[in-house]
Amino acid sequence: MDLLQWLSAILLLSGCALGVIGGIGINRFPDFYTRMHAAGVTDTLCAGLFFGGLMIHFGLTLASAKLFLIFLFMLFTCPTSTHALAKAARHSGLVPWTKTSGVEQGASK
Amino acid sequence: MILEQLIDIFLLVFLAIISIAVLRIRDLFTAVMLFGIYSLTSASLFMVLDAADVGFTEAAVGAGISTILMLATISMTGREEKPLKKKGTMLPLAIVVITGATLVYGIMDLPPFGEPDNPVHTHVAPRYIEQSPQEIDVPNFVTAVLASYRGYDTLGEVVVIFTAGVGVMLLIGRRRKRKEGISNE
Amino acid sequence: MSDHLILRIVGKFLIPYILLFGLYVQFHGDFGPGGGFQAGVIFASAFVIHTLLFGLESAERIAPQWVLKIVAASGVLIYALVGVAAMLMGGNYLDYDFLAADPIAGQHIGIILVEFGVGLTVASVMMLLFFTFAGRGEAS
Amino acid sequence: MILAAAAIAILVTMLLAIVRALLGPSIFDRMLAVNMFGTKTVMLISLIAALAGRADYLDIALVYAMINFIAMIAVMKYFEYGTLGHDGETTEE
Amino acid sequence: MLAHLPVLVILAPLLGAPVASLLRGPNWPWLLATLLSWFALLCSVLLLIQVNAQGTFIYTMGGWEAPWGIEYRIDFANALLLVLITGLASVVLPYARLSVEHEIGADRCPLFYTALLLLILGLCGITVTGDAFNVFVFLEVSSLATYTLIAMGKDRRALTASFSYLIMGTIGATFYLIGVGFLYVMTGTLNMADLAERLPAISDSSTVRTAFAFIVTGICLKLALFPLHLWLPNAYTYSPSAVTAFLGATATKVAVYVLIRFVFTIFGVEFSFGAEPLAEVLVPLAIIGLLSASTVSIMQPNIKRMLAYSSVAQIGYIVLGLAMGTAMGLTASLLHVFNHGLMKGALFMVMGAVAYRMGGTSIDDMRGLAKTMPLTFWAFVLGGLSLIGVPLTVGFVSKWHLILAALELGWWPVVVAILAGSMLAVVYVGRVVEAGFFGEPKDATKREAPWGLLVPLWVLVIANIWFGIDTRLTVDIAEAAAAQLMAGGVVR
Amino acid sequence: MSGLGVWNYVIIIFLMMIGLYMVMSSSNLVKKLIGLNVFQTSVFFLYISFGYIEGATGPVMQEGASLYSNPLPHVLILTAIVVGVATTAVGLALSVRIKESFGTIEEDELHTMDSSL
Repeated sequence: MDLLQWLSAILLLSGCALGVIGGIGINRFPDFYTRMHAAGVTDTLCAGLFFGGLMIHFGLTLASAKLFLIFLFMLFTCPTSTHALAKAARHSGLVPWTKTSGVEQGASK
Repeated sequence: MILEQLIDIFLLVFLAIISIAVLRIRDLFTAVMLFGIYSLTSASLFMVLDAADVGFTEAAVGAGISTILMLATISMTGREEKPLKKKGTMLPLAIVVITGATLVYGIMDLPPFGEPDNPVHTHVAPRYIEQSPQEIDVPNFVTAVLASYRGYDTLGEVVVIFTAGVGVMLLIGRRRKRKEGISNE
Repeated sequence: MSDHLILRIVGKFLIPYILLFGLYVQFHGDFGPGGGFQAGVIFASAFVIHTLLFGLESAERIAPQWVLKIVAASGVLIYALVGVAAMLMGGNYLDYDFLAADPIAGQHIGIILVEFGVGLTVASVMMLLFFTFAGRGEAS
Repeated sequence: MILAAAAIAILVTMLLAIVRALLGPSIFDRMLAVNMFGTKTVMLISLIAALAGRADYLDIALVYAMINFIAMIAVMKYFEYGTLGHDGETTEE
Repeated sequence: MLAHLPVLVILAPLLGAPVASLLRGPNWPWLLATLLSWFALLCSVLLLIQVNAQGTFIYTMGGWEAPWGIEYRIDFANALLLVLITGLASVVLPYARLSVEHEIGADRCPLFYTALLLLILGLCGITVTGDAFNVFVFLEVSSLATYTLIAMGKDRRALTASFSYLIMGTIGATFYLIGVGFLYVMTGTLNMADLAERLPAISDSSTVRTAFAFIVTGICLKLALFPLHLWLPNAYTYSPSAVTAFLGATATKVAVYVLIRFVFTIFGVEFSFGAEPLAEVLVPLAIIGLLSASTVSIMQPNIKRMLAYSSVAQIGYIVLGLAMGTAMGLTASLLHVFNHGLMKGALFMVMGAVAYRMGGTSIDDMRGLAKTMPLTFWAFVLGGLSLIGVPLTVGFVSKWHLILAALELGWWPVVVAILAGSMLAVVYVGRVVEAGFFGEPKDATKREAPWGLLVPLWVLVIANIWFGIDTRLTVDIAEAAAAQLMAGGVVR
Repeated sequence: MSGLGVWNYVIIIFLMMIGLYMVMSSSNLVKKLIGLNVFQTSVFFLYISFGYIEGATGPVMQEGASLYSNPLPHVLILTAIVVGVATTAVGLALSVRIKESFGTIEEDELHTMDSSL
């Protein structure tokens, strides 16, 4: 394997690893807002690494351009929707979890 | 490739999980959302099985339009489903079991999954792949079949969509009034 | 959705690109996945985004119902009339071979026209469906 | 090989997202999980494109990303305003 | 242009529908639809003549020959059905103008006529095509139009009726789709003639048997065979009069046609009746259906509902005929498809006229009708006699053939059941006639229905008598069609 | 049939039956329509599985590819998806109307209302 392939593999796998971590995160964190970190933060970076890896995999072709477009699209839309979601949740009166408020509290809705 | 078939099975299991969840959930809003991811997953399944055009359409229609129309509907009809009455569940279950058993019986003699010499792949389809470059010269065989060989079917499809538009407008369309200012009925 | 300012701005920024992508899918359908139907839905979904972000009134100012009705009907008519044209030029119904001197060119013309008709009808009907449902929700 | 590993990782993530979507408990948790599931689908499709060696499948990944976004907005709009056609200039209702 | 006849039948409603949706006011779309339906009738009569003269008519769509493209394959059976559909459309549409404006409201007329044209298009499309999947597409065109049209009824129960039809109809169509899929995977083709050719070689497999079961069940849902008929009575009762008249006369008949096409042409007689127990399943269901539905219809206070149940019973006769699996039975079945279309069309149109004047269709509204609306009432009497099967009406012709077919097989109990069904028909028709003659009019000031309703109505009633006396035309065609179908699909 | 192929069909049938059960047992009309969609979608899987060829690529012409999967099921299912969404739209419109005139979209309650009329 040459260098580019190594690079591609590293990017892909680290992206995927981040994805899995995010997946574990949304299951392990105690309430909605903390889960949102797991999902929102990993999603964008994971997509970035992943598409970077794929772009190297495809080489300098039209496919890479398309991948870049998808990446751009997700770069814009993912944080936007996460932001809007957080705002909507706050709006509806979902209270963030704190250590003092004890166990699972997300079920206010 | 074995990997493709593995992804195929994985996605089908996801679909089964999601559909059971949709069946059990009382909150229609959640049900509609889950239906959205059901459609997305099924679209990926179509992709895995090499049906790119179908995956395209299913994503745009099932996950997009259908979900949004369902959301619009439950915004008018309310989101709680009342719990089931006990009495009515036996007959559907019986029908479903019988139908399912018939289908399982039916797949026993099916040609093997994914073999290139199945009758489906040897009788009509080869012509589309072998002759269409000379007859139609469109690289996408699906488009060639859709628009030319079976163009009449597609005409029917357009008419179906048109019929749906006419039907929905007849049923819940706003009566003709001034367009400006959104006349509330 | 005025308190979702970011959503509005991002959405507004994306709409023209989605329309462009719809056109690409419409005319690239011969070469890759896609075609009139998918393009119509994508085209319509740009309007759906607009409606969601800026309200039905604003969207209907851009695409009034009577226009959509005409477009929907004309899409079906285009498809049907391509067939009639082939019939008048001596072929069977929908036989695009007769649309031009060269059969292959005829097929190309036929497929492009037909897909265009599909795209028109699907886009306008999808918009009509969404506007009708959303409008009913507003009224009640 | 790498692609296969990546595919399995994505599938596992999808499964985890489904679990959260089913568990809830609040509606926002579900929305979050659905959103995450959507992005993972986009990645899966891109991966399938790489596996099949077909660049034209990437168009479809783009559509998925778009649909995911639209569905997200629609869900949010439904949740905050109760209707989809509202112009949203006013929040009360 | 003669070579394009079958396409012209389809093209008339196909081009008419979008244009009608753009017109304004109640009259222009109506005029367009009426003229087009007459044109379609003309074409289909010419087509029947042509089929009679030259045999099966094959028309390839887009010039692609059969298994690769979609073809029209028109023999006697389709041609007969086509004449029935377009004929009834040409009678119902003139009738529709007054009743639709009365029941729907002028502002929704353009879209209403669009939907009606689409319904005609769907039904004709199912009838002419020679492709199994194409049937599904046009089935859905007609079904979607039907759901909408039924929901246009004034009574709010029209909505629930339409919804339950939507659910049942879609399940039926999906079953059909599953069946066609199984056939496709075994043969690799969707063309009916090609299927008929390739099926015998592989018919002894569980997949083909399952396909058969699913297709028959799916179509039986659509044609409202006895245990699957639950959607029909409400749908016919609450939909607008003109729609009921058209649907009652044609929709289920087209489904019967599809069943006949699959059972006889595609699967073939040996498979359907030899390898599969089709007769053993369908005959009891048909008999139970015709007796129970006739009995139920006696108890209905709403006459439209009574006629709807009677339709279920008549479906029983039709299915009984085809389930015999003989040429005689099939002839009787096809005859009854045609004849029942004529009589039910006439009877439902009578109910439309009654609803127009009296505002309802219950038996109370029929009381004393002989005095207030004699022409309408006599039309009902003649239609009712035809329904019973009195000689010199069309009803007699088909029942007579059905009894002959049963006798040929030596099925005595079946003959008894047919006669019992007729006796029940005497009771339920007699009840209404009695009310009309001897009852006191609910409102003696009501006058005869307007000519716009009476003329189309009487055209159908006269057709009922005409084809009852001059049986050559219908019987000859039905016999020829039955002979063709029995011989399998590959007859030229 | 290879092991995975059988599972493919079995799960598809399972999905179909869940959809069918949802249509018949749910009392809520919107839920019924969701069930109908699930049912139809699984039939689409069935068709697409028929058209799949192991090791083939999608039916769009490509340099170097010789084995393409069968385009015909794809075309049929494209049409069927459109038909499905059309049916869904009409069904949803009907349920909106039913809600407006009956005040409920629960089938049990609709039945009791019907008989009381």
